[in-house]
Amino acid sequence: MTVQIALRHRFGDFGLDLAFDAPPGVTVLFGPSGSGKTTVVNAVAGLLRPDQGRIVADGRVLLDTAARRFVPPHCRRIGYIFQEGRLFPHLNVRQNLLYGRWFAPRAARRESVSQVVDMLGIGPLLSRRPGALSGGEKQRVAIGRALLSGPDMILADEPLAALDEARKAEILPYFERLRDAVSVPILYVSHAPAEVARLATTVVALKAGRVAAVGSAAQVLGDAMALGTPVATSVLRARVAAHHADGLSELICDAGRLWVPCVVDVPGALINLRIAAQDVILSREAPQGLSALNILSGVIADLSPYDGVSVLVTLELGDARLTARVTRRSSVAMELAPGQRCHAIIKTLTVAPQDRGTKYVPGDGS
Amino acid sequence: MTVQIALRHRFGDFGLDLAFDAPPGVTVLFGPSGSGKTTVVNAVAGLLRPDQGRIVADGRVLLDTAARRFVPPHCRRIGYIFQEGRLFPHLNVRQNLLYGRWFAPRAARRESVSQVVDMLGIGPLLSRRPGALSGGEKQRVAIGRALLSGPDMILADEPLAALDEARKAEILPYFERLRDAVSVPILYVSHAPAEVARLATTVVALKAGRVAAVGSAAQVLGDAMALGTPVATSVLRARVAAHHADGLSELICDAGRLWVPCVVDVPGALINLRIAAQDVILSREAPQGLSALNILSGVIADLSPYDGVSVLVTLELGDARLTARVTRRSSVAMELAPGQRCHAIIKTLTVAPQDRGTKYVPGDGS
Amino acid sequence: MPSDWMTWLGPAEWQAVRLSVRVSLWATLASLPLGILTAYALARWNFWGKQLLNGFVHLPLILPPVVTGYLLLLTFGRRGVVGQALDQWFGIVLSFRWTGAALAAAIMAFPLMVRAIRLAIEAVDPKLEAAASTLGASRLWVFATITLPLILPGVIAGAILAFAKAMGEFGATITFVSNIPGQTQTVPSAIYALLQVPGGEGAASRLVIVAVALAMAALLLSEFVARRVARRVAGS
Amino acid sequence: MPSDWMTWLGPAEWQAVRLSVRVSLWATLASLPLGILTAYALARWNFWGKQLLNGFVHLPLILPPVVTGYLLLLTFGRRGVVGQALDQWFGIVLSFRWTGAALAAAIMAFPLMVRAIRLAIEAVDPKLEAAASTLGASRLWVFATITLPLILPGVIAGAILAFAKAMGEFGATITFVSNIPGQTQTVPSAIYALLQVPGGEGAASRLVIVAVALAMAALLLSEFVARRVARRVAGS
Amino acid sequence: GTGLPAVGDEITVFAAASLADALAQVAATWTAETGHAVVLSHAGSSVLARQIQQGAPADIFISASTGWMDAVAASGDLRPGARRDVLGNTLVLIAHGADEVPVSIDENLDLQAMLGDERLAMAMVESVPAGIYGKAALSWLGLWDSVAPKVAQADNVRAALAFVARNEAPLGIVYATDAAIEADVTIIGIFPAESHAPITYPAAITAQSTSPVAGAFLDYLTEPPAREIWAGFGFRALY
Ligand SMILES: Nc1ncnc2c1ncn2[C@@H]1O[C@H](COP(=O)(O)OP(=O)(O)OP(=O)(O)O)[C@@H](O)[C@H]1O
Ligand SMILES: Nc1ncnc2c1ncn2[C@@H]1O[C@H](COP(=O)(O)OP(=O)(O)OP(=O)(O)O)[C@@H](O)[C@H]1O
Ligand code: MOO
Ligand SMILES: [Mg+2]
Ligand SMILES: [Mg+2]
Repeated sequence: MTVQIALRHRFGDFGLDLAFDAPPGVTVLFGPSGSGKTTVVNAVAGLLRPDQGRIVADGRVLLDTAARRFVPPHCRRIGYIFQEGRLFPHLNVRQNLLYGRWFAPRAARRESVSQVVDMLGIGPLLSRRPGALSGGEKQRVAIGRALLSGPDMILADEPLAALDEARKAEILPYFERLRDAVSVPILYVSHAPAEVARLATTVVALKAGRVAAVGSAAQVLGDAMALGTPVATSVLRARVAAHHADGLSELICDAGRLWVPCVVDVPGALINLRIAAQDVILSREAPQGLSALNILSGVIADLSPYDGVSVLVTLELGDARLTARVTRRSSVAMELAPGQRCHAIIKTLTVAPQDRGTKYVPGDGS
Repeated sequence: MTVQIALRHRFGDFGLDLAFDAPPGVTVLFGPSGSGKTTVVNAVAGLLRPDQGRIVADGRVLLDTAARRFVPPHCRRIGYIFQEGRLFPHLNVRQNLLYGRWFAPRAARRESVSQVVDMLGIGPLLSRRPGALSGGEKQRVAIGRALLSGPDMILADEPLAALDEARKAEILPYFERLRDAVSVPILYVSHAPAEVARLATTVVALKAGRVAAVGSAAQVLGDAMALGTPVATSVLRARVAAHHADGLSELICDAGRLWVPCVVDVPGALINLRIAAQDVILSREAPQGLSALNILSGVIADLSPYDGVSVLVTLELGDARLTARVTRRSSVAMELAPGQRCHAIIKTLTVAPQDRGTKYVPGDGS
Repeated sequence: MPSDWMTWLGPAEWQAVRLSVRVSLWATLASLPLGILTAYALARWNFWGKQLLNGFVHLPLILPPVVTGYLLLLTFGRRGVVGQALDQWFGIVLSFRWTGAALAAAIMAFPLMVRAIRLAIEAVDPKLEAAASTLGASRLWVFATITLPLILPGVIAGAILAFAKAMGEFGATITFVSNIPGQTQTVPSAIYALLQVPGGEGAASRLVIVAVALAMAALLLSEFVARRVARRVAGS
Repeated sequence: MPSDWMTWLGPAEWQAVRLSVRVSLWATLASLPLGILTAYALARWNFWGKQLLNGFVHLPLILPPVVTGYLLLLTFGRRGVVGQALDQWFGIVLSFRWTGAALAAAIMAFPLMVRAIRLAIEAVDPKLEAAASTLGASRLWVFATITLPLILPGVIAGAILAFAKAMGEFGATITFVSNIPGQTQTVPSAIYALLQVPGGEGAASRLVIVAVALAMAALLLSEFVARRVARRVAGS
Repeated sequence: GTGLPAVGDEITVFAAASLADALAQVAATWTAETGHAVVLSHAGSSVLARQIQQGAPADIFISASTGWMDAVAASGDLRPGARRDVLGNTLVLIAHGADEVPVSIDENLDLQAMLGDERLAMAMVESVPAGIYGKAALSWLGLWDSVAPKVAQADNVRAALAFVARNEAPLGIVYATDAAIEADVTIIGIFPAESHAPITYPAAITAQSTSPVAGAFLDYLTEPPAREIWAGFGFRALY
């Protein structure tokens, strides 16, 4: 299911003017605070009627200001996880969780309540009221409420921001499963590059109400400047070759063989691997006897200053590109230059666990 | 200024029962969702009257249930950044920012409004009302409001959770400055290990309402199990030796010389370096020709399984300890064992920029 | 003791007390749905003539009760436009019946009820209602499951205000349905009658005490219920 | 036209209109601070006798107005306990003066005012008040800078309700301060007097129209102000 | 004042509401003759009586019932010797309609049958003077027990009259003065004077009055110009 979104809206000084397609899978809205992410999500949910706009989900016109068409929110069958929780204060946690279920057709009730409750760790809270919950607990209940409403599309506005790492690590695979197994399209707002790389089928980078970049996680996250964030990252696309007994999975990418901690996908699946530029070590000679299992060899395609201290070195590994960030001092000492062959050392565990993206639906637009 | 905190409080099933001292500097409350962090902060602010407790700040008894003493919140001179913003809806951003100033003695108005506004990037929002702000904008205004009230102590409950990386990177140094230059004691709730390592003078890890661990960032973050988070980290204490022209700073620690992107501290200062276990590569032989500048040599003190895939290897480097996380496969291939000498390779840029802790006040309790 | 207590008021006065309670209860309960609807419309909808409706609702508050009673007589009396229609089509007669007393009380209490409920509705965060709509609840369901429970303390406050007002209503009632013992003689009419004769203060004050006790009991009950509801919402 | 319009009511009736407006305005404004205080105490404090106070505030609503007026006469009349004291110590005479009419109107309107304001106070999130206190604001400052602005729509609603009620108040006023033209003859009393005489309905209905027009104007004004305040809070 | 030039003294008269328009005319002629202004305050007799007992600034009280005047006298709030009965009234049976057939009011009157299922409008029979007189008259005629369940009691005579005028009730018992003015009712019978206590309106000067002209006004109420006005409104002048 593809969602086509075109919006134009004005809030005082702030103007939103954008159009993009969200292909099946997870479309991450990425961008600095105040760039319009929540505004877009609200328009898709039907909570904001933009000045002008057209939103079509899988051929169904949800909004068309030109044709004066507007499908009210309760007919859109969405599960919206709000940036600020919005739990119903008069209902206890269980009633909050089940609220959307009353209205969902029986066929749409695919998630089991107990499974979602377990995943979110909110079992002991079921009979409490939202007023008696901690910030993170509220957010988890809000996630559960949206997931249990049996939605055709999920809108998640920074759902994990209030949660600790351990909890994030438990919930992220769930979104992956929704994306892959259940194939519910997801519009996901996030500031965290790790989440983006892991989940995103498509990334839409917003800046001041406009689309600054759109593409696969590989394309957008690699272009640090488009994001206005100081994180340079590469995304390699790899195919799962085999799972080994010691807990490692063997992946094949254009540049060669990679070992990562066990991924959940079946052999043959295509997955995304996010590798932060600062996690790559370069070596002129083939290194020996290191604990790092992943050593890829390639040719330096580009060398560009990144900040005062470091340079970005882009290696061509077959069709793929991998960016490394090294100090200027090393770059000089190693006499790095375009055209040179070079070895990239990537710690096996550096791509684990948050950054192993798992399979995404073939046929995406990127 | 040291704050002594001892609390006992019951909320239905949840019981808080803890005592710790927050020495001068930043005391980070760290722990999973629902572990009692906000409850502690509310008690210090005077918004919660615990069943039993005693809170003494710099000799001033703020609370003593045994002696029936309770200083009301408005006399405590605190700046509280709430987990959920709590902006005043009827006041515009400027009025919200200046609210605490009305009540602050003239001498306490040390922060300049324009400086805080600039740092938070909220200049264009000054005449708006909170209802017309995005989630991150609200949070930034909330931070500004607390800072501008000229407090004697800051309570910050996940102040940066809603912000993007770029914005976090701008605001964190400000908290450091408050800690170091202005020396306002700060009680800081955070889930993010990077923030913790960078800011913390002392870390108090909470678990189910009790103190699971307390100590310096080095001690607490190194002990992954105490935190119940899957992040194993070492913190090395190092002294700034020199700043070099290529933007690198030279640090001396027990284990040898380290190069990191320029730190702000003057030569001679002691700083914390947080190094994630998964960012350390081990090598039996001394590695050659790598882009990584930091190679420390030590003896394996301990080797323990971490999860199905990896083991934690603890190296003794003089008096310091550094933990590396390597795959079981590598550990077997390299025949790692306690007592063996080993080289640790740390990328220069891995400890930058978020994880370079800067100087902390001498004489802290750790 | 019980017989003492029973004979403290005469049978005619007990009858008035019973009737007052019945009239006030009916006046309150029967007008509550319309009160909620009106309050909701005034709080949340924009429509032509909204201020007209608002003004109309407030009329009984502004007019001297006698005038309201007289207008009721003109409209709902047996020869009145509405009164005739009600009689012919539904066989409902209001004039000189306790039902008419209830109508008068309901109309006099209506502005108080609507104001209270409206204030409560305006205090509900529309973001919660929006959240419910994204979860699939239609407008009506949102109202029934989110708005209504959240305004419950306001509704209770409004209802009790209306009940208290109905218990004290006199001018419009007596002008519309007169004072027929057992039919339309409510406590205030009885008190009024007693106060008209020299030396009637003693009997009147006994009735006053009973009326006050009843209304206070209702008030305390409503406070109690409203507080429980509010505590539930705040999260114990 | 203007003279037409002026002579549509006689001078005695104009006098009643002026007096009613003055009485209602004073009744509303003078009781507002006490109304806010009472509402705040009932909404936020816990003290012994709270339910007693609550009941007492509601009394004028429950009692037939004649009874309230009679009690006022007994208390604040020239021979009443309080009335005598006020006269001796402060030279304030309420009985049979417009000030007495204002007192009667204020007391009759008080429960409506308090209920409306109280509901508004209960809707203010105590977390905002707590936030203000951490910023150094004492209880009083929190009230003045946070609570009061947030309840302003409720205060306006309460005040206008009180004003409307004061404009329509009759029973207690005529019983307490009688019906003296130029002194205590408010519009409702004048209407009553007119309705007592055969053929007085014409003049009475003209007065009704003026009273309604005035109260409606106040109502519209208050709606407008309350909406502007509410919009400010929601964020334009 | 009421807009008239305040050349002389001003007196305040508390008077039963049913006297309102007649008394207004009497006061106006007196003012024209003497230059003294009159302030009239109309309410129910009971209300006025209590107010005078509480020190109301009235110079003269005109009550619709002797009972309330007695009560005020008993509490010492009247100037001794300054009381007289000024007016009398007649009690009549009225029916809705412009020209209904008169009936003779005696013990054979089948009031119950005339009412059928409908109501007889009266003022409150235990408390409001017109109602008290009416009940006494019906009792004297032996009709009370049969019609009692059908009586709709209004809080004053005017409201009872309105019920009949609106045809809410087909019949009613009111004063002749009220019935005379209402076009939609017909007087179909007059109750015999002996069937009830005499209907009198006593007037008196209050104890606290200091007005030098109160006595003059009290006298004026029974003088020819006033008597003419009273008669015009249907009252019986008593002196
Ligand atoms: N008013 C209350 N009534 C009952 N339980 C409460 C109340 N407030 C908090 N709790 C419970 O107390 C525990 C601690 O809450 P607290 O808000 O301190 O957690 P926290 O550490 O701040 O979590 P988070 O990171 O999710 O904000 C939670 O389990 C919460 O459910
Ligand atoms: N009701 C409103 N009136 C005026 N301006 C508004 C309104 N709502 C949002 N804005 C402005 O629109 C811009 C986009 O807001 P939006 O909430 O979409 O940002 P966002 O990308 O979600 O930011 P964040 O990450 O901080 O939540 C912001 O500058 C905000 O100030
Ligand atoms: O004027 Mo009266 O006191 O209603 O009979
Ligand atoms: Mg947002
Ligand atoms: Mg918290």
